[in-house]
Amino acid sequence: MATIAAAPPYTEQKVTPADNGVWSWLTTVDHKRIGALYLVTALVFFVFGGLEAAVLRAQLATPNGRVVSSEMYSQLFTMHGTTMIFLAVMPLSAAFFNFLIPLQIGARDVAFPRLNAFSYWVYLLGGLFITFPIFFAVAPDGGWFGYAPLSTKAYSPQINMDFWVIGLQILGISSLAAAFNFITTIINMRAPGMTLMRMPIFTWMSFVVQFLVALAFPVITVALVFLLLDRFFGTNFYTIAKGADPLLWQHLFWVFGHPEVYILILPAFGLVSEVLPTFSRKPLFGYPVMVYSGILIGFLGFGVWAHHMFSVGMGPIADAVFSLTTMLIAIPTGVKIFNWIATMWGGQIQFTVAMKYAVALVAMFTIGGISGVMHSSPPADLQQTDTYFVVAHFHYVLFGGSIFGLFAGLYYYFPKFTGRFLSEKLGNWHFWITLVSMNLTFFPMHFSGLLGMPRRIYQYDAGQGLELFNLMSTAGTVLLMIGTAIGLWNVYRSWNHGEIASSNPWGGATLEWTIPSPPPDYNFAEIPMVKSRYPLWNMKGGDKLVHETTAEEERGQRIPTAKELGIVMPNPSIWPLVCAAGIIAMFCGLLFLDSNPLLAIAIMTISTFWWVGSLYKWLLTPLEDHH
Amino acid sequence: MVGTFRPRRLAAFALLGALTLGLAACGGEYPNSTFNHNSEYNSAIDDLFDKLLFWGTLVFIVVEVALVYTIFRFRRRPDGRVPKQVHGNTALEIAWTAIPAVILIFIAIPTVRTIFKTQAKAAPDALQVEVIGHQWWWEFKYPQYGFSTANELYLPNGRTVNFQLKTIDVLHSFWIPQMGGKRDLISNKTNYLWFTPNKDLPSSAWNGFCAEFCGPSHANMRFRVFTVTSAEFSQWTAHQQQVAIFPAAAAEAAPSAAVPMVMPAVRQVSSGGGSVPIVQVAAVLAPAIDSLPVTTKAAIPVWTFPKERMVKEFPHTVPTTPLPNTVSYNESLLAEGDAERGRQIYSRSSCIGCHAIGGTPFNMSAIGPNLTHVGTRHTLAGGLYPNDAKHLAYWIKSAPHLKPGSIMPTLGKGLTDPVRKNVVTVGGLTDMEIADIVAYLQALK
Amino acid sequence: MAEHSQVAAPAHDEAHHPGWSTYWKVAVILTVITAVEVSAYYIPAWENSWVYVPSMLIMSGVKFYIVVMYYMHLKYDHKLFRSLFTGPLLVAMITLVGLLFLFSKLVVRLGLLS
Amino acid sequence: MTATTAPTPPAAGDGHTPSGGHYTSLGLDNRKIAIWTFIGSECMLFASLISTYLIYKGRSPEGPYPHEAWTNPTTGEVFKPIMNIPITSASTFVLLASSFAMVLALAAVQNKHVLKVTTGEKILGSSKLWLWVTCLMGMTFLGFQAYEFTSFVHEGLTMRTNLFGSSFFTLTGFHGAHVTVGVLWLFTLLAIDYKRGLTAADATIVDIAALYWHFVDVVWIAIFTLLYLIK
Ligand code: HEA
Ligand code: HEA
Ligand code: CUA
Ligand SMILES: [Cu+2]
Repeated sequence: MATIAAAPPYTEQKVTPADNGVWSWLTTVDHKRIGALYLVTALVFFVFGGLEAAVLRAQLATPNGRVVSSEMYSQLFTMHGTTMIFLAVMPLSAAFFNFLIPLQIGARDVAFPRLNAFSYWVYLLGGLFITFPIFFAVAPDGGWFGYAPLSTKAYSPQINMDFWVIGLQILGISSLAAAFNFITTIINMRAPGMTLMRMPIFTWMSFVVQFLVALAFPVITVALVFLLLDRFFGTNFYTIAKGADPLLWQHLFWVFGHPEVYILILPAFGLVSEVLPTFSRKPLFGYPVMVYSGILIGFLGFGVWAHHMFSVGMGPIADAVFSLTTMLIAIPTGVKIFNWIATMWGGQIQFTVAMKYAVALVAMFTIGGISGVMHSSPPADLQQTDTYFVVAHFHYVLFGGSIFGLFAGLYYYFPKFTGRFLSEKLGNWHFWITLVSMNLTFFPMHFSGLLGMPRRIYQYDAGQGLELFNLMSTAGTVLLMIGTAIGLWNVYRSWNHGEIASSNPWGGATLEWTIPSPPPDYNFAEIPMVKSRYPLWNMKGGDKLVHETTAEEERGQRIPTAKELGIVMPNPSIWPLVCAAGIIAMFCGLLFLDSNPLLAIAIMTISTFWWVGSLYKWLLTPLEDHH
Repeated sequence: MVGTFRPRRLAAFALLGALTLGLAACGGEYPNSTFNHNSEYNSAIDDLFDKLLFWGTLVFIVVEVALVYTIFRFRRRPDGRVPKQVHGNTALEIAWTAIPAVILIFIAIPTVRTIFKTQAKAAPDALQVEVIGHQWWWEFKYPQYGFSTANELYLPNGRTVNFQLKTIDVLHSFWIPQMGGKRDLISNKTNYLWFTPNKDLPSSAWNGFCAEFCGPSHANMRFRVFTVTSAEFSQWTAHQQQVAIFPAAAAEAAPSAAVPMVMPAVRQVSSGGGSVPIVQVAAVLAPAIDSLPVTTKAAIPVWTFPKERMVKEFPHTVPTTPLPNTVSYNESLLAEGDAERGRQIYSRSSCIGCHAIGGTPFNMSAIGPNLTHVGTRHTLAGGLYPNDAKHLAYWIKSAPHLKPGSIMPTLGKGLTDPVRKNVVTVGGLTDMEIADIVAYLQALK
Repeated sequence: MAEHSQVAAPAHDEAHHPGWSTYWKVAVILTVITAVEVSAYYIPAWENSWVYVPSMLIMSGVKFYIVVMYYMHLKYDHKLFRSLFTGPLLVAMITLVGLLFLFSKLVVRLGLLS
Repeated sequence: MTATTAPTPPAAGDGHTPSGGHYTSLGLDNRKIAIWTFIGSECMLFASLISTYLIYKGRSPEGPYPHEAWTNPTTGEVFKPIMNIPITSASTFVLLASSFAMVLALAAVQNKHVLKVTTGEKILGSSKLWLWVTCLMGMTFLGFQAYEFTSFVHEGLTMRTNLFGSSFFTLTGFHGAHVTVGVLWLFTLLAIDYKRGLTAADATIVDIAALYWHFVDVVWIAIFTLLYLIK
């Protein structure tokens, strides 16, 4: 038992967090609270994107559907894609980055707590900015990758695409700021003894993702700046009449776009790699290989972008090269899949909902991955691209991959987030309904695609042999709504009424399980000394692997406050929010540039002073009181 | 976990149901399937796809079986002993790095082969077809025969056809699922695509689609493909080459009053949603004018793919899109439509600003489809509707209502154009005038 | 990178920086190279020969290297910073070259090189 | 292998130290790691901008062009080559020199505690002086750029004229914007220096500004060669 870090003395009961007023949330710089904000906001946007999808499916349920107009349909699928990717999945991952990374590396907060808050506020305001237009039927309508020249003023003179260009620009700021923050945090804030090769695998995958963000987002920023200048200032980057090359946009977008898809999946991979070992009672199989394959996937991810462009006529050589690099990625990903199975092999598998979602990811992502490899073969892809086969592919990897992984993480870490369990009973309904209906929704899309259904069509004719598949997909969506609704109800209900959880309810092995649930604002009363990859596990054999704490044994003792422990915590600050608001205001000014230049310039100058001013205020106030 | 029992049981049934449904679905009739070997191009693709499918299925089975076996075999037993703490196994990990690599080689080699095979230069004697994408219809030019048609493509079986793909506005993608893979139409660039409809095909009809999102009517940018015997093909081309067989076609010149009306029509087009920069219009104007050799009425008999065969053997190529209830047209007038009157109305209407009719004075613009033989086509509006009097009438009365975002403006007097948001007054057409124009266009064989 | 995390934490990270003695030399070298570059632009014999482009690229590459190594004291700083810079720089370079190939811009350059 | 040292507090008085235990794994300053990550990300930004310029180079159907004269076929108007090498060479020298001043400024701050005797040492040791010099040179560079832009506009090249115009003004404009930010940053440091005097403890904040400044310089080295000198 000696080597097992039994529940340390200070983990022994909960005191309700001191200040919970609205102001405390607006000014918070606590990574755990910011994580919670990310989680809730992203779930709301997920529902929103899902409802948009539900309308899409309603329209496609029957041939020549008449639920929405063609214009509205374009806005719906554009916003569905944009919302799900930039406002739902990325921020859901961010919720886990924020909440988990400092806990897993044994730190008291991220490197730049206020920058962290800033990222969130920019995301929230940017998300609202890009979402509101749909209520006035002026939402972006050029598809989530807004191909030029359709997205230029010549062919989209209305305001719709302005919201998209500006909105993505804003969201980029948030992601980049977060990336610099987390890279610094992971490099420099690890507890003593937490060598890189002792870092929990989720932190590792997040680490890779932050580099992908830092390197991929500048490229789309540039592409968007060009489009923005074209639309507002009459430059010619995508002006066909001036000899522009529309492929410039496509290349720049996908140089960002493909790393982006790994930005979406790697955090989910990381979470699953945490869940599987805990519930199999075995360490992750081949930890080093899991790390290296993650890095490799990230690196290769920058060399495959043109596989989204096999149909544009790049010529046989380029097609061949990008085809091969794309296929290569199957290898490191495969290693992950097999290592996960090997992790479970010979274990003592306990099927909690979290575990079920993790296992389901392995099963479902493989399907999406294999259809991906089918895409990677250009001649075959020429029959698949821009059909529902692609839609099937990316929903298997995105829903069956990213979303399943994030749900696994949610069920696994919810007790740590809130100190309460999610209901396993509701969770099982949530899981099984989602699993079934997800397949019912997306599997038929393989057929409809290969049987000749292009994507992004608001109506298809009868008698084309597509009725049944589309009906199945729509039926599946209805079930998905019910399933997801159950899941969300579970989250809502359990947040305050769930069963009380102890500091280490699942018998996890890593640092976050050594501290109370929910953790005190300072996380660790004393910075732990890390001696192994699984500090809480006794893997030298013996009758007990880990000391699973229970709520009972932790009842009745109190947790010291930061003051008592003499720990200085950063002061709350409103400036990140003020600064973020100023930046959004500045961008809003652009919208009026055509209709009312003077007003636009006025707004932009004022808000520039606004945010620069608050930035100075923020930087010149010390983070914490001196001692 | 009692709570889990019911949902799991339910799920099992549901999954089974879904699967059987899926299988059942595979029995049906699929007119746009990508799996048929109707051209050497699609044979190459499909052979490749079969390989992908084989290896993919293999991987799928291996992974899923391994996974399912593991989770059942190693369920937590009541006597929860601590399992053996294994950290990894180099040999194994090398194995499952290497095996996928090998599989990928089996995929990569035929892939690269097929890439270079299908993207080689087309045979020099190939039939040349210039495909020009417009929002939202297809212009097909046969440079070797010197005529231009729209939305209906005729190909001789057994002869290689080489498509030169261009667009005058946004990106589109040219796709005939039954014939092979798609190729995008890229602004400021010409793309190529070639294949050979199988020699032994009976002359038949297929569907084609636009596969790159190109605006509100992307879904409606379809076309028809007729692969016919070379004899039929030469009949068709011979007829298409001559100007429309219409009494007194070449006769009186268009009243010059019409000309100023043309320009507003064109300007109108160049602004607003999904429009064509005038520069590019000019670019395509030139060929359209002189490309039609004016043969006098040594009437070569009309030949088109027989309508009844479409209806009987290829029903899926007959569009069934319902008419919107937002426009109404007094269909009883259609019976009284008079072609000659129609021709006169046409000649002073803004139609001539966008459409060309070979052998008539108003044979200029190529903003809209060439109407020389419009009477012989089976579909209209990018293959969205059958080309009969009724649909034609509705179309002329208000194209944008039938085809969202349509660049062809509303012409029905008093209607509001949904794209340009203006009420049609001057130059607007009454139902009767429309009936006449319909009669005229129908007569253009 | 694993070994970096072994480093015990000193009070602050000021690895010794080069001083005036190196700085002025660097400044001179940079000025000279730039002078050469500009003059090369005006020497037709050079400007028209195939050497021109490669020589220009090499010279600016050297300048780039010197500034980063000495002025940005990457040479004297923690190894971590080197990887933080060179890694992304590498990706950026590869992407740039890849794009130039895809837009068939590089065939020209290669022609000049050979 | 575990870290043997107890957590140690970093240099006091900076607004951004890791909160809580003040332990850092590498004993490096967070802000310095952050600025290097930022610079890495900037590499990608300028790589995309430069690629675009090179991709569009020589693609404009109508001029004016950077290195060749162009006659407008319709108007017969003649446009001379746009690039003005002498002026730009001058501004390039200025920017390089500013980097030199910047390192001296940093050195000055780092050696605040060292006592200076000779005037030479006093001059070299004056952080205010060298910060000022850097600032002024940066502003001179911006002045050159402003002149360049206006003269180009007079010669008939705006960012609306053609592909060359769009990509040129955007790329160099982006760089100019970076220089402007740098100048503001330096002024902020000067303000601090005048307010409470920069001490050796502030070395890091100056170092960070310096790193940014040098990076902007490095980017210009690439731009100068690729845009101006290579035809
Ligand atoms: C989470 C996001 C995600 C992930 C992880 C992936 C993963 C992959 N994707 Fe996917 N992809 C998308 C999201 C994603 N994709 C999206 C959103 C689009 C559409 C964008 C749009 O057009 O809107 C897209 C489109 C897309 C295309 C373009 C299709 C087209 O438009 O024509 C291609 C083409 O190559 C492709 C390939 C791949 C490949 C090879 C992988 C690989 O990484 C998969 C690797 C995994 C496996 C292969 C399974 C496990 C491996 C084994 C079990 C080992 C053995 C396997 C073999 C030997 C085959 N994807
Ligand atoms: C992570 C990303 C993600 C996720 C999770 C999803 C989820 C879903 N997507 Fe998504 N989809 C994309 C990313 C994603 N999609 C992208 C990138 C595109 C391309 C866009 C483009 O072409 O530009 C796309 C396109 C796309 C299309 C193609 C549109 C077209 O080409 O015409 C379709 C069509 O069926 C579709 C359907 C769905 C469905 C049914 C879901 C379901 O899984 C949604 C399930 C969730 C819900 C249903 C929400 C739950 C709702 C509630 C809880 C409300 C409860 C209230 C009540 C019950 C009343 N998506
Ligand atoms: Cu044309 Cu889609
Ligand atoms: Cu991709």
